[in-house]
Amino acid sequence: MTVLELDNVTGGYGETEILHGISLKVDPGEIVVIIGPNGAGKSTAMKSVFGLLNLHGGRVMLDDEDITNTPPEKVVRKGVCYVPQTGNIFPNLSVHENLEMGAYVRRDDFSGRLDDIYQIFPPLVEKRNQPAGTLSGGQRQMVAMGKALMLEPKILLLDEPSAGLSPKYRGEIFKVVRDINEAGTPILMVEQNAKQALGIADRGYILVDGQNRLDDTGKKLLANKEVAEMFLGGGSVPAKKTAARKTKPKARAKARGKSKQ
Amino acid sequence: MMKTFKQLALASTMLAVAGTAAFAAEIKVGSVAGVTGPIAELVVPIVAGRQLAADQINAAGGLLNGDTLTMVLADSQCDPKAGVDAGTKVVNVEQVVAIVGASCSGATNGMVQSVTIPAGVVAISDSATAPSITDLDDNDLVFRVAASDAYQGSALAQLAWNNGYRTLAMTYANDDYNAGLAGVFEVSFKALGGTITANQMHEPNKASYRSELSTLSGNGAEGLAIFAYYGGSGIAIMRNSLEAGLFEKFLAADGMFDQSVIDQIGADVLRENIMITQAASDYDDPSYLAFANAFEATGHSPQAPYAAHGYDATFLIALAIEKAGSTDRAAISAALREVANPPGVVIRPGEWAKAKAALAAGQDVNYEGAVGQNDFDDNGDVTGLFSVNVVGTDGKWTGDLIR
Amino acid sequence: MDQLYGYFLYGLSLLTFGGIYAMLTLGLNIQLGFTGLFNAGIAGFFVVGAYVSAILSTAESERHLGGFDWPIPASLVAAMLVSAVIGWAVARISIRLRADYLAIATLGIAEILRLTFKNETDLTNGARGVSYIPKPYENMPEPWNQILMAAVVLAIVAVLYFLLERARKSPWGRVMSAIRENEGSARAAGKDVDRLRVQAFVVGAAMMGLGGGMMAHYLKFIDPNAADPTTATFLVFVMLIVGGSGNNKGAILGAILMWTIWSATEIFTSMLPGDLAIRSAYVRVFLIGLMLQIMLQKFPDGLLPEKRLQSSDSR
Amino acid sequence: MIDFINFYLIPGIVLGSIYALGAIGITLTFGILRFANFAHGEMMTLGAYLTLTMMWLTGWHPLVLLPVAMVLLALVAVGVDQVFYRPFRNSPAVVVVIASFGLMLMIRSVTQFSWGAQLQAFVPGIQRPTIFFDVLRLQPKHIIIITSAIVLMGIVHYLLTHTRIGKAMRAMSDSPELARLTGIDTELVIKATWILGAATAAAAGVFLAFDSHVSTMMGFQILLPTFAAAIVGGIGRPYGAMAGGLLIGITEELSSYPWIGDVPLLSPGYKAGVSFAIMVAVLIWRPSGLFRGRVF
Repeated sequence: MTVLELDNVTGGYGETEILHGISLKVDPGEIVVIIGPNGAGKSTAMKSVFGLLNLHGGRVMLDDEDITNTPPEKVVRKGVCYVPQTGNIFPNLSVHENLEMGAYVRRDDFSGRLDDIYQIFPPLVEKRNQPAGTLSGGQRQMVAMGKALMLEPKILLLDEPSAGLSPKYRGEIFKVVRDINEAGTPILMVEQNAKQALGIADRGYILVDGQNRLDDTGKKLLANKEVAEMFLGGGSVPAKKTAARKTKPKARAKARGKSKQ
Repeated sequence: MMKTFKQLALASTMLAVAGTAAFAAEIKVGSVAGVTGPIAELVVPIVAGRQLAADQINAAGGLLNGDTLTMVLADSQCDPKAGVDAGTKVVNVEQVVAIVGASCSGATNGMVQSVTIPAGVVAISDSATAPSITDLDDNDLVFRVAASDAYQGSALAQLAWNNGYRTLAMTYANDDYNAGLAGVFEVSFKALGGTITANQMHEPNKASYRSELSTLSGNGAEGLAIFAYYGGSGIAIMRNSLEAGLFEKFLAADGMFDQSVIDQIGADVLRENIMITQAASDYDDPSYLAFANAFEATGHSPQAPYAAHGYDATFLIALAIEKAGSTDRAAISAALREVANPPGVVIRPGEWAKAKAALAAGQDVNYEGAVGQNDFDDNGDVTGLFSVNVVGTDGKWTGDLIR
Repeated sequence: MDQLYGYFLYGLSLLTFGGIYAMLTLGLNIQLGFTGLFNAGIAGFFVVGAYVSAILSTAESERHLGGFDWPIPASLVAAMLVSAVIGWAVARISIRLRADYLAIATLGIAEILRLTFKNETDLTNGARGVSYIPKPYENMPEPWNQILMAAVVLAIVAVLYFLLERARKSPWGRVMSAIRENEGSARAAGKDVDRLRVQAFVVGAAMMGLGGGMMAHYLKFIDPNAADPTTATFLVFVMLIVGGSGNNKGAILGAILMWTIWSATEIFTSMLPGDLAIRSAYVRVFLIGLMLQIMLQKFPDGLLPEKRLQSSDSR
Repeated sequence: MIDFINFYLIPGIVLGSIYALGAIGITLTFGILRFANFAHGEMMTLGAYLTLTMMWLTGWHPLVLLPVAMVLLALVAVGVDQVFYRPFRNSPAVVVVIASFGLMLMIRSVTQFSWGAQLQAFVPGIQRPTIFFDVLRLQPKHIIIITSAIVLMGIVHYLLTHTRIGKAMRAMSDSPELARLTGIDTELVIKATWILGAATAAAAGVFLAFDSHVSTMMGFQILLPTFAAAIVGGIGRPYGAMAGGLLIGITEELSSYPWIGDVPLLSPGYKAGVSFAIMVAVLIWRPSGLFRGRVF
């Protein structure tokens, strides 16, 4: 049985099409990583699960339930949690309040889960009453993940969790991701740090220009020559050019804006 | 069902009445007033005063050959843009023969300079008091029954002096009416030998005036002269002064003259402590009483500022139309001074039938209105009478004419 | 016959008022429609233009600064220049603010400007206003004076329209709409976004100053009440939104149409008897508010929607 | 010195409390619905008139009727939101602001039509101050206004920090996008925002009327200083709005204090300009407000 499946999804923001037919799936207990050059539609693919863009075609399935174009607040209630790359915490709320907000849709007593989260992320304990916006980048990422985990989701979506972090924190985050997964939560993750990400991934997908290019197990992809050329050593220049040529100006601008962040 | 039927019946009757009315000739006079805008609360009784005159005239035989006098309301918003627009509408679309209004001096200035003077339509303002209207180059087309601030300012100064005030503080709202009045008052009071300890402009419509008043209260002034509309800032200033114990005695002009001042501040506090000049209502004068009784019956207070002026302005225009014997705009403007000034049979408010008869007999008439004699000078201004008003035992304003 | 002639003259007045408002809406269109600058301080530039042109063109008066006796065209140019300079100063300090913040800042600045003209009595005669402002062709016989007045106003609007259409289709205009559509990409493309925005703001302010000056000449009288935010700022917004933000023809249409509605509805409400006529003045304002709501909900792009130069999505 | 406290500082605090209550609603709508609500002033006015009408009917003290007025006004606000703001949830701020302007005109004309343009007062007559320690003059109504305002702000604080919906409101003010992703029912939060905004607006209107009088333009006349308070405090920061309100209220009064010599520092004609000047200065040099609100 598959937890989450994208079946030939096309779509984008408004009329601009960014995804030209993406298919991927996540099985129970897996860590699945999406990598690809800038503007390939990695984050967009993830957002398509969450009803954040217009899907022109294809289906999104969660546990055999069709959730295509379901608005985000409903997707959450179905047990999917998404941690965006930026703006993933409420900066003016305290750490503790952020975690409480993560459990907003829960009506039961979640104090036990709060304790669990503080155990997964011990640095948050002493910061619990501090506004989350005053924390360091790594700690914010912990708050964001902790907040998402409050729901004990069926699947966790992470958008570049290591972006902008120092190498030390980056390692820590990947470790936490694995810990979370080992505790039973399947994870779908977009990453720029292809090497580290594929290192912990069960399987990986490589997207280029809004389409599937390659998919295989993490290990095999790491060993793949093309992948190594594109992401592990060399630049991403050729892919970027193709992306730039085919997408419309707006999408290009978006892609550029993103790369600057 | 029955109810609907009755409504239908009523509506059709009304239609029928309207139908007949349309056949009888209708003479339109523009009624331009600041219905919306900063002095909205003052305008309601003024418009009612104008309407009362028209209603009385129509009830007593109408104009000329039984024609109906219709007042066409237009909103000048106290804004010269709206004043010009309102003037344009009543002059061109409604084809009025003359205009009563506009309310504020600014809107009046715009309306007469841009529209009515070029169009040759006579306008009588019932509440524009700015001295700048006096010296307009108006081909004798702009009149007003409200006395220029120049008169009232000096009347109030004289009154203060006669009542033993030697040092006063003063404050005025920064608008066209009050700023003008305050300026005249200051000069006149100083000329009499009085001292103004402090003179402070204020911005109307603020929530509190305590800090301004505190500044004014230094230097031992005997009282405070307030130049403001009662609604804009006048009541708030009196309330703040009394509550803070800064001033106990007040002098004010007719922008403050309203029953709501007494109602809101309290008669006991104000008795002996306030004097307000108001443009001319000698409460014993038969002209005033004739107006006051009729106006009270319509549910308005006859003491409301400029309501009597609205009545007089409308009545004067009607007399001028009757005198001119036609609806020709130029003839009306030419007749206006004749019906307002002596000599002639004295006509008082409500005496339309008498006036009509006298004019039909070829006699001269002289309107002695609710606000005084209403004799126009060369500039189309009236000297105006002023009354001094204090709070009476009945908790209402009582006035005496200043001679 | 008199009645028809009356309608004709009233029509001219609608065109004149509408045309003057069109100068304001065209100015706002450059700022809001083309560049996305939410300037809520139209009244401020209006009042500056009105007073500058009034004071420069009037004869000497003991009530206010004056006696320059400039010809009307010269004083209007001065009104535009002074408005532009003030617009430049305002833009310099506030152009980086986004949408709502810019709106509130400019609204506050406009009120400060209005208070200045109201309080500096020696210069402006304060609340009592400036009289005897010359009006173009006022000495011509009726109806020629009014026809020519309307013609002058409409001619200016036509010239502005022509220039703005040229500007809109020029590279400058394309960059402007690019900034509005996507500031990030415009910046990335190496455009000095802030400078271009300041330019748009200044040009718009100059046109608003021209509108204010024209209004002063038309009314022959100006006082601070004429710059009341309701009729000098918000009404202009309503006009532009109804006409079609981003479309110059729409801006002109909106101004003339909305002024006509604003003005002509009263002809009907004043037919009501007595107290109802007074109360209906409030109803009129209610209906205008309601109409704005309906326009916004049903025709958000206005009567003449913007013709976009680039194919791109609004969000 | 004592004059300074009696005639400048205390009025400043009273005025500031009223601004602060008004600014809470402005800052919440600005933060959560992301637009400057120009109709907020008319809501304050409507609150005062509703209270006045109930006073005519019952003869009770305005303070007793205030909770009822809050409920009524909250109903009005939620209804208005459904009809006039909901269609614009995804529209640019400019459009919503203009819609709120249209609404301002509509509510004002309804008020003028229903109650007339005449000035009204809650309690006729004047209230002499109570004198403390021989010099400190305090009017009972001012004590009532200041303490009620403090109590209300305390309640607002409690709601925002200790209730699920209050925290959700702050969360949505921080980041509406993330709030959606978190599963927060945004429509419910929006309703709560209108309710809280309307309740505080009713209080501001009633206190303003209690201090002076009821008029159809009263709310609009304090709208811009209230905006200034919200901005100075930092958008989306209810505590900032409270502090900003006090700051604006006090500075307005103090600007005409004779700091140098015995003439007012600034002509009171410019008093209204003071709050705008502070606001513009804050916008330009510290756009996040003195209390670090959100900038977008």
